[in-house]
Order: sequence, then structure tokens, then C-alpha cells
Amino acid sequence: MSLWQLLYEPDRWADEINKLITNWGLQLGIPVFITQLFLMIVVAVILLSFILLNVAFLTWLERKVAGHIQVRHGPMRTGPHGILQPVADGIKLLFKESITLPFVDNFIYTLSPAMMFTAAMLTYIVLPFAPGWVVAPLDYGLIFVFAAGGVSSFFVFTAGWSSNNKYSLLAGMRTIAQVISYEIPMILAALGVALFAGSLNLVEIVEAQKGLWNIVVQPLGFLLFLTAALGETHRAPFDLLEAEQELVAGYMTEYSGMRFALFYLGEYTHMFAAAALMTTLYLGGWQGPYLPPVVWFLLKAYALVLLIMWFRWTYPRIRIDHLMNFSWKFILPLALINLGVTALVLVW
Amino acid sequence: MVPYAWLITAMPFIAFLIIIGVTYRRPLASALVAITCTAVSLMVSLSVLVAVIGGQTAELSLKWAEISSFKLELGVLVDPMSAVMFVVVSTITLLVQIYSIGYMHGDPGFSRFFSFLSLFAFSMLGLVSANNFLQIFMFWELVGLCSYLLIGFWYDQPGVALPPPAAGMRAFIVTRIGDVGFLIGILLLASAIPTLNFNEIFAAAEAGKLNTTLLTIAAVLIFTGAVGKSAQFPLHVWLPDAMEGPTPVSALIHAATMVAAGVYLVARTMAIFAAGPDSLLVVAYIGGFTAFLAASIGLVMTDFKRVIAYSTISQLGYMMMALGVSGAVTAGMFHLTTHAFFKALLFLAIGSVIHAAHSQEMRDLGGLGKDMKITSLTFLVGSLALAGIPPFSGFWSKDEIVHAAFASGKVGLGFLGLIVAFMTSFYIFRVYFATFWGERPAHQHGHHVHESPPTMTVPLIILAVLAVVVGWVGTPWANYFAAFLSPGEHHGGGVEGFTVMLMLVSTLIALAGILLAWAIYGRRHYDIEPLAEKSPGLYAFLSKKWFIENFYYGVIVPYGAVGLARLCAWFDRAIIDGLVNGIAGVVGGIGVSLRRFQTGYLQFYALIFFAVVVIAAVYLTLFTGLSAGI
Amino acid sequence: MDVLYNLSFWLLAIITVGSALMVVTLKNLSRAVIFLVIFFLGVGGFYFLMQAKFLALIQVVIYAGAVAVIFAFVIMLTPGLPGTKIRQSLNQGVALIITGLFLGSMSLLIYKQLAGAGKAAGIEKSLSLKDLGQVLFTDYLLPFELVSFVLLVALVGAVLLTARERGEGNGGLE
Amino acid sequence: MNNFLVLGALIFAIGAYGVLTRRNVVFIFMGLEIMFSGVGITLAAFAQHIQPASALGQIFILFILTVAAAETALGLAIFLRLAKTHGTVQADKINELKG
Repeated sequence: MSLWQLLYEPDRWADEINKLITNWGLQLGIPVFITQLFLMIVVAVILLSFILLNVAFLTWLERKVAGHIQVRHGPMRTGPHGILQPVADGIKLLFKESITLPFVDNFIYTLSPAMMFTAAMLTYIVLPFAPGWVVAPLDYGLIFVFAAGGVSSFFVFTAGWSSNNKYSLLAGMRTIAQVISYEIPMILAALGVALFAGSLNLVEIVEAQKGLWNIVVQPLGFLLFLTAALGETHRAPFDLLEAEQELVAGYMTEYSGMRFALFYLGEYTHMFAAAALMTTLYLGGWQGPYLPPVVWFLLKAYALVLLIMWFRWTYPRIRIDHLMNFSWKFILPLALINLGVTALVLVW
Repeated sequence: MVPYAWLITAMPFIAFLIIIGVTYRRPLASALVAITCTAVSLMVSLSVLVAVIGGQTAELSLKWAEISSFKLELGVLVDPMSAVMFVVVSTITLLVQIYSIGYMHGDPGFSRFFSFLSLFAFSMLGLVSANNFLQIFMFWELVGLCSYLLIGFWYDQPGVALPPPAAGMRAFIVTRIGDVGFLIGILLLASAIPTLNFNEIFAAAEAGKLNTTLLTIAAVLIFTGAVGKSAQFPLHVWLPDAMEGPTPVSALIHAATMVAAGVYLVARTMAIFAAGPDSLLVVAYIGGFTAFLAASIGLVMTDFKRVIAYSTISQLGYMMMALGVSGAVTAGMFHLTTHAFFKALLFLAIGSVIHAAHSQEMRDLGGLGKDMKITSLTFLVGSLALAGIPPFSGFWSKDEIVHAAFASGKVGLGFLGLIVAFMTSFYIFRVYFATFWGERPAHQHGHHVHESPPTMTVPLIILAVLAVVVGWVGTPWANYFAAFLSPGEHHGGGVEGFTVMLMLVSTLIALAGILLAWAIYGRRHYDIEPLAEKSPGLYAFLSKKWFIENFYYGVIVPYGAVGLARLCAWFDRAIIDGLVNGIAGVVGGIGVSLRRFQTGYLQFYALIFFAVVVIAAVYLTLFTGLSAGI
Repeated sequence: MDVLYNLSFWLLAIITVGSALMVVTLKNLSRAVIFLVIFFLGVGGFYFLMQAKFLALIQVVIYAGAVAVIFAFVIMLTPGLPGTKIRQSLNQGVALIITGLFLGSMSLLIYKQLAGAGKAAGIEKSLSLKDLGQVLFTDYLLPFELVSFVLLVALVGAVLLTARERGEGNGGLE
Repeated sequence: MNNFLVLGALIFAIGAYGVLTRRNVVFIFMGLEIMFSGVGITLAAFAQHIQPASALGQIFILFILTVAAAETALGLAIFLRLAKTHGTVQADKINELKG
């Protein structure tokens, strides 16, 4: 129950907490399922707050990175180095009027951002932050991630569609085209890793990388996954659906207030999820010397996040047809080759 | 090798497919493919023959369909008879194909020709290898088709006597008349015994399980098929017209192999004929009469190709007669074999003449012997064989037939055979002298004639050698052929005085015919037949082919056939159509009432569909004790 | 856990059946698509409950991720879709009777005939992907290949059907 | 498992209702998808409770899923074509499905 145990033996710590609370509940005469339910809610709240805080931090980080890459400071006023900027933004967005244009299908219009954010958050329940620190160690965790991604992109699409704005609609279409195009190579690249681990369970995948990270074994797979993940999370240079010069603000054009904030959060949730997934699949997850597993995990994930942000402010956006061609004619074949070679090597 | 006997049949078909599909635009390649495949067939045939001589026989069969207890099969029957036929057919096919390279050189339909030849070889070998009636009938029709295709091969040319397509059509229709009889015969047999397999039927026939009357009728009906295919009286009229096809075709199909299919059929089904002896009489007399009829017409034809065509009919008549009088297959099959070689030789030789001189009228030819030595010589060999001069092959087989006729007590037929032998040697040497001896007619002097290329002469030489030696396997002194074909029977029992005398007589008769021919035609060239001057009535009768065709086209076709056609048409319109219309009316009535259901709306259909499913579900749930069975 | 299990069952049942009803009764096509997605997610949840986890995820990926997208696209690509003004249903009475009968007979069948059949609803071990693959690629290899062929045909067919013909103006995607 | 079976039947019935009553072809397709799902649930229920160790039932559903996806893609392609050629997407306006 010590802090050391929390950091270095998180699985045992979680186990003991679980037992403790269950026993305590039993002594008080509370049925097991209620304590279980209670624990679930607690875990959900923790996860949710982590995600929100994290995303808030990411928005700040992005602006700082952008600023420093462009040789300026970025937000500086609120708090030291503008660290409280997200809080200020949040408060502002909360109090802003949520405008709904006429002839908009209000039901879908309201539902979309909520569902999009929800789906994006769903990814986190299979991510292993540390041994034992995973909400649901599903057998098919990898597929679950992609399923959640697919659902989330569908709601991006409906958001653009229901906005009754041609730019939004175009952005929505682009989302679908892009996400479908990049989801396939992404899954294929990830399958290479799954083949190595012999499992789709993310925890097992991490454990299979003990000593040798998959990035060493599957460098091509990592690069492909990274590229596809950029396309999947709509990050530059593949951020075609919110290309300001072409589509105003893409599918978010007509959104304002808290709904806009949900999309905004959803985007960053996605990005971090992608980084965390890459960490899990290729960088050995929580594994590393000396530091506690959680710290290792976050370090790796943040390194990737910074990499992605670096991309954004370095590379120009590419054209939509190039984007599609790039996926179907370059990444997909390479991913197939990668998968095939992996399978062959494994069979030998 | 026996289990691979199916290869014999399959190879030409493969050649056909390759030529049609791959090498169609490359004539030489087509020829090569055809010849290679036939050569393989020949080799397999020979090894099968050797195996069969060694005592092996086999029946390979493949079940094709089974209708209750009635089973249809495809099979290969390997026994002495089919083994001999395999060799004969594939040898002649091979030689004819080689010959055709030269003969058809430069023809635009070269590949087509070879594909047809291969298809024909396939059909013929399939026919020979058949082990049941259905298969033999199928291939029977296939060879008919090939014959049609090849007679009409030069479909864009005017032809000598009538356009090739018309000749092909005529051959097809006339043989069909026989085929109908054949089919009815097969069905009759099938109605009596639930199998079409030869051996099973023969076993039943020999065991006397089948009604003799039925067997006789069936045999006669089968014989009508043979009559059609082997151009026997009264269905012989198509064969001379079939000469419109390319000469190699005439040699292969209309002399050596296909027309012999009728003889083969009768020989193959001899057990049925033997079980209904009256049918053998029909066979014998029809054969004998045809032999005489055709030989008499052959005396006066001026187109030498037609002479040989009639000669073919006549010889086929001989074979039929042999089968009919003896009730055994030996003599007929022996003559079939020897005839195949020497008649193919004759046809190929005159083909060589046609190729060189571009004419087939004897009046236009003469004195070719000097320019075409090989052709002339080989033709002479063929003629001697046909005329029945010892030791050429024709002598032995013909002599055996005449001997069989006398031996069976049908003396009339025996004498008929001798008369026909005389006529035969006369007409064939008439052709020989008129074509190769003497002087060229005045109007032909400018046309230079030279010998044919080796691709044509080499097969001629091979065939000439064969035409000499083939007969030696069946001499009265040592009849290996008979012993091979029907081993169980007693053969000849040595050479009696009668046999020797008969041999002498028939040789003399043949020599007399040759002498007569020399006396009339050997010394000078005639533009007008001597007979026409001396006895115009007889000449007209013969050259009009006994007025048989006039009778067909003047009486049968306009009154019989058209009347029958009218009757059929009336029946079709009144009864069949009435029935069909009645049924259609009823169906239409139902349809009208059902049409209201067909709204064209998808969902309406779905509704009905689902409703029926639901009704079924409700019924199953409520009214039957459907148990889950889990 | 049993209580949780039942709770999730009824929750999912309400969501699924409710959204299915919405899909078949709503006048608004676009909303119907959203409910269709929710319905698919609910079905995925049922698969989860039935320990067919792989199926559940595949259901979500394929249906919610792809099929619903196709629907949405088609709705978008069709110009002049009738609005929400006109009636969207017909034959309601007949269809209601028929489907009601079907449902009734089925329920009867299930409750009467299958009562107690099989094991009581419990939680068994979920099949691993290995088990599935083992069967799929040995016993059912031919169907598998056939299905892939069907997909190919559908792909080609769909492209062919929707391909813009020459000179047919642009009503297409981009 | 009875609950699952009844649920499957219910979903199937709802889908069938949709197919039967909807005027718009897209709705009909949605109804079809719902019907497929109902079948899938029934199959999965049987699979779990009758032969939990066998992957057969799940593989069946996999095939159904795949074929249904192909069906939808093709069907909607036909629908687009229909809209182009007939100018309508109402199933009750199209009645050419008769001789």
C-alpha cells in the first residue's frame, strides 16, 4: 500500500485495493456486485479525469510547441508559461453561447460531438498504462481500438453532414475517405505486431516485448503505423478535413461553445490514444529500467506526441488526391508486404 | 497397353482441340499436330493389337448416367475385332493425313481440313471402341457429321456434278433414313433388356432369353443403319455424290473407314443377327444385290472417281454378303481390312492424278503412265488387288467370300459373286488403261503433267506394299486372321479340292476381265464409250444408274416424302399444337388469374414471401409437435 | 455478477430494440442512420454478452464503421431525397399482423419447446481467436474463399454500377 | 438463452416490418440489416448454449456479416443507379418487376 508499491508494483497494488474494498463491503453487508459497480465507476472517473487533464495539457503543449518552433513564446499570461491557459479556454467555452443554425438537424448535430468524444475515450479502456492498470484487458483489445476509432470517425462525418454547411460536408466526406483509407494499412501494420506477440491482447503484446521492443523487429511496421496513425487522427500533414485554407474549420465550422470544445478534446484524445497505442505496440509499453512503469509509459507516449506535433509544424499539408494515392498505392502495399514477411519469418 | 486403349480415341480429339484452339492460323503446325496425335494413336493401336494377339481383352467402362436400373456408360471395348479396326483406321488416317499435306497444299482451309480429319478419326475410333449401343450411335452420328463437313469442305466451289454442300446434305439426309431405323432398333432392344452394353445383350441373345422375332426385327432395323452408312441398296445413292469432297476424304471416309462402319456394326452385333437368322438372309441378299448393282453402274461411269465410288459400294456389298451368308464375322471383316488398304490406295492414287491433271473425266485423260510412274504403278497394284489377282490382298479376301457363299449352299450368291468379280476387274482396268495407257486426248496436249510431291507418293508406296501383303494373313492355307478374330471356331479344315478350284476359277475370271478391258481400252483412247454405240439401251440404263435416283426424285420425294411431310405437318398442327395450345390455354388462364398477384412491387413480393414463411412457422409451431431436438 | 449481467442485458435490449424501432418508423432518413449505428453497437454488445467477443468487435468495425458509412454516403449522394413530409410507410396493418404473428409463434416455440434446452444462461469461456481461425481455415476454407470471392464481385459490381458513364455529368463523389 | 432467442426474433420481426412497410429503398436496406442482425443474435445464442466449445456458430455469423456487407454495398450501388435512371427511390413507384 505504499507509494513504492503504487509505482513499481501497480498490479499487486490494484489487487490489494480491490480485495480490501470488497472485503470491507462484505463486512458492511453490501453485495459484491454493488462494490464492483462502485469500483467501476471510480475507475471510470479516474480515467476520465486523466483524459481530460491530459488533453487540456496537450492543447497547451501544442501551442507552446507551435510557438517555439515558430520562434515565439506561445501563451504566457495565464499562470507560469501560460500553463493555466487551457483552464481559461475551458471556462470561456463553457460560457459561450452554443449556436445552432437554422435547418440543422438538431438531434444529430448535438449527438455527434458527444458520441465522437465518447468513442475516442473508449480507446483508453484497453490501453495498459502499467501492469494491472488497464480497465479491461480484452482478448481482442487491438481490434477494439480500431472499432472505437471507426465509430468515432463516423460521428465526425455526421457532424459535418448535419451542419448543413458545404464546407463541413466536404470535410465529413474527406474524413470518411481518409479514415477508411488509413485504417486498413494501420490494422495491417498492427497485425504484424500481433503476430509476433501471438495475441491481440494489448497487455500480452506489451509483455511479449520484454527485452526487445517491436520497433527493432518491425521498423517498417512502426513507420507505416505512424504514418497511418497521422492519417487516422487527422494530424498534419494529413489534416485535410480541417484545412483552414480550404474548408474554414472543416467539420467544426458551425460548432461553437461546448460542442466545439468536445470536438477539440476529441481530437487530442485521439492523438494521445494513437501515441499511447504506438507506445504499446512498438515501444514496449510500460517497460523500462529504474523509473516506475507508469512514468515510462507516459514518457514514451509524450515523446511520440511531441514527434507528431513536430510534424505538424514542419511539413506542409498534402493534397487530397495525393493523400488517397499515398495510402492505397504506397502504404497499403508496403503494409501487406510487411505482414507477409512477418508471417513468413514466424512460420520459419 | 490395353488399359490405355482410351488414348487411341482421345488423341485425335486432343489434336482437334489444339488445331481449333491454338494452331488454327498456322497450317503446317496444324498438320503436324494432327499427324503426331494420329501417330500416337497408331502406336497405341499396334501395341494393343499385339497385346490382344497375346490373348488380352478388356472392357473399360465409365458410368455415365443411371436411370433407375437402366445404366448408360461410356466405354472402350478391346477385343480382336476392335483391335484390328483400331490399327486399320489409325494407319489409314495417318497415311491420308500425310498425303493431305501435299494434296491440300495452299488450300485456305488447310487447318480446318486437318481439324475435321482429326475429329473424324476421333469419331471413328470412338465408334470402333464403343462397348454399348448408345455410344456407338453417338459416334455413328458424329462420323456422319464429319462426313457432311468434309464432303461440303469446298463449300464455295461449284463442284463437279453438284455443289459440295448439296452433296453433303444429300449424304447426311440419306444416311439419316438408315439412322432412324438404327435408333428404333436400339430402342427396341433397350425395351427388351435394360442395358445397352454389347456383351450383356449378346449374352442374353445367345442364351435365348430374348424373343427371336424381336431380335430379328431389331437386327433388321440395325441393318438399316448399316445400309445407310455403308451405302447399300436402296440407300446407296449418297456415296457417289460424296465424291465432291477432297479426294483424301474420299479415300479415308468414303472408301476405307466410315462406310465400313456399317459392316463393322453388323459384324459387331453378329450375335443379334445370328439369333434371328432371317435377318442374315436380308443382309446377304441386299449385300449381293448391291454388289452387282454398283458394279454394273461402275462399268459405264466416265468419271473415274465415281467408278471407284461405285466400286466401293460394290465391295461393301460383298462384305455384307459375306456376313450374311456365313453368319460369321471373319470373311467380311477380312475383306473390310484388305479393302480398306487397297481402296484407300486407289483413291489416293487417283487423287494424285487429279492433283496433277486437274480433271477426273477419263475422256480427258490418257497416257499418264509415262509422266506419273509411281502413281501409275501403285494404282496398278491397287487395281490388281481389287480385281482379285493372286497374291494381292484382294484375292484372298474376295475368294474367301465367294467360298463362304458356296459353302453356305447359297449357290446363286456364289455365282453372283463371281460375276461381280469379273465386272470388277473389268471396270477397274478400264480406268487403269484409259487413264495411264494410250495417248493423251488431243485437247489435253498443252497441259503438262508431272509426278506429285513425296508427301503424296510415299503414302502411296506404303499403301501399295500393305495392299499386297495384308492379304497374306488370311490365305486358305493358313488363316491367321480368322483364327485371331474368332478363335473358337473351326476354320476351313485344310484346303480341299473345291477351294483350289474356286481359286483358279476366280483368278481366271479376273484375268478375263482384265483382258477384256485391255482389248477394249488398252489400245486406243475413246471419246465415246464402245458400249454406248453397241447397245444404247443398256448403256443408258446403266449410266442412268438403273433410274434409281430418277425414281427417288421423281416418285419418292414428291409423292412419298412430301406426302409424309404433309401428314406430319397436319399431325403437328392439329394434334400436337392442339394439345400444346390447350395446355397453354389452361396455363394462360391460370396465369391471368395469378397476374393480379404480380404487381411488380418488390415489397409486395416480400410481403407475400414473408407471409408464407410466417404461415409455415405458425403451422409448425401450433399444429405439429415440432421438437427442438436439442 | 449475475445481476450485472442481467442489468446489462436489459439495458442493451432496451437500447437495441428501441433504436431498431426508431429505424423502421422514423421519417427522417439521416436520423435513422444514426439510430442504425446505435442499433449495431447494441447488437455488438449482445455478442459481447454471449461471449462472442471477436464477433462483437467485428460487428462494430464492419457495421458501425463501414456499413453505416455506406448508408450515410448513399443518402448524401442521392439528390432530391424526399423530405420528412410524406409518409414513409405503407402496408402497415398487414405487415404488423404478419410480423406479429411471426413473433408470437417464435416466442411460443422458444418458450414452450426450448424451455430448459441447452444450459442456463451463464458465462463460459470466450473462444479465442486461435480456435476461430483453426476452424475457419481448415474445415471452412472453401466457404471462406468463396466469401472472399463474393466480396470481390460485390466490389467490382458496385464500382461498375456507380461508375460515372462517359459524358454523364458529375453527380459523383469528388 | 431464451431471452436472447426472443430478442433475436423480435429484432428480426422489426427488421421485417421495416422491409415490408418502408417506401424508400434505403430504409428497406436498413431493415434488411436489422434482420441480419436478428439472425446473428439467434445464431450466437444457439452457438453459446448448445456447443460453446465449437467455433462453428461464430464462423457462421462471420460469413453472414461478410455477405451482408457485400450485399449492402451492391444493393446501395444498385440504389444509386436506380435513383439515376428512374429518378425515384420509392419502392412503391417502381413496379417493373413483372413480366
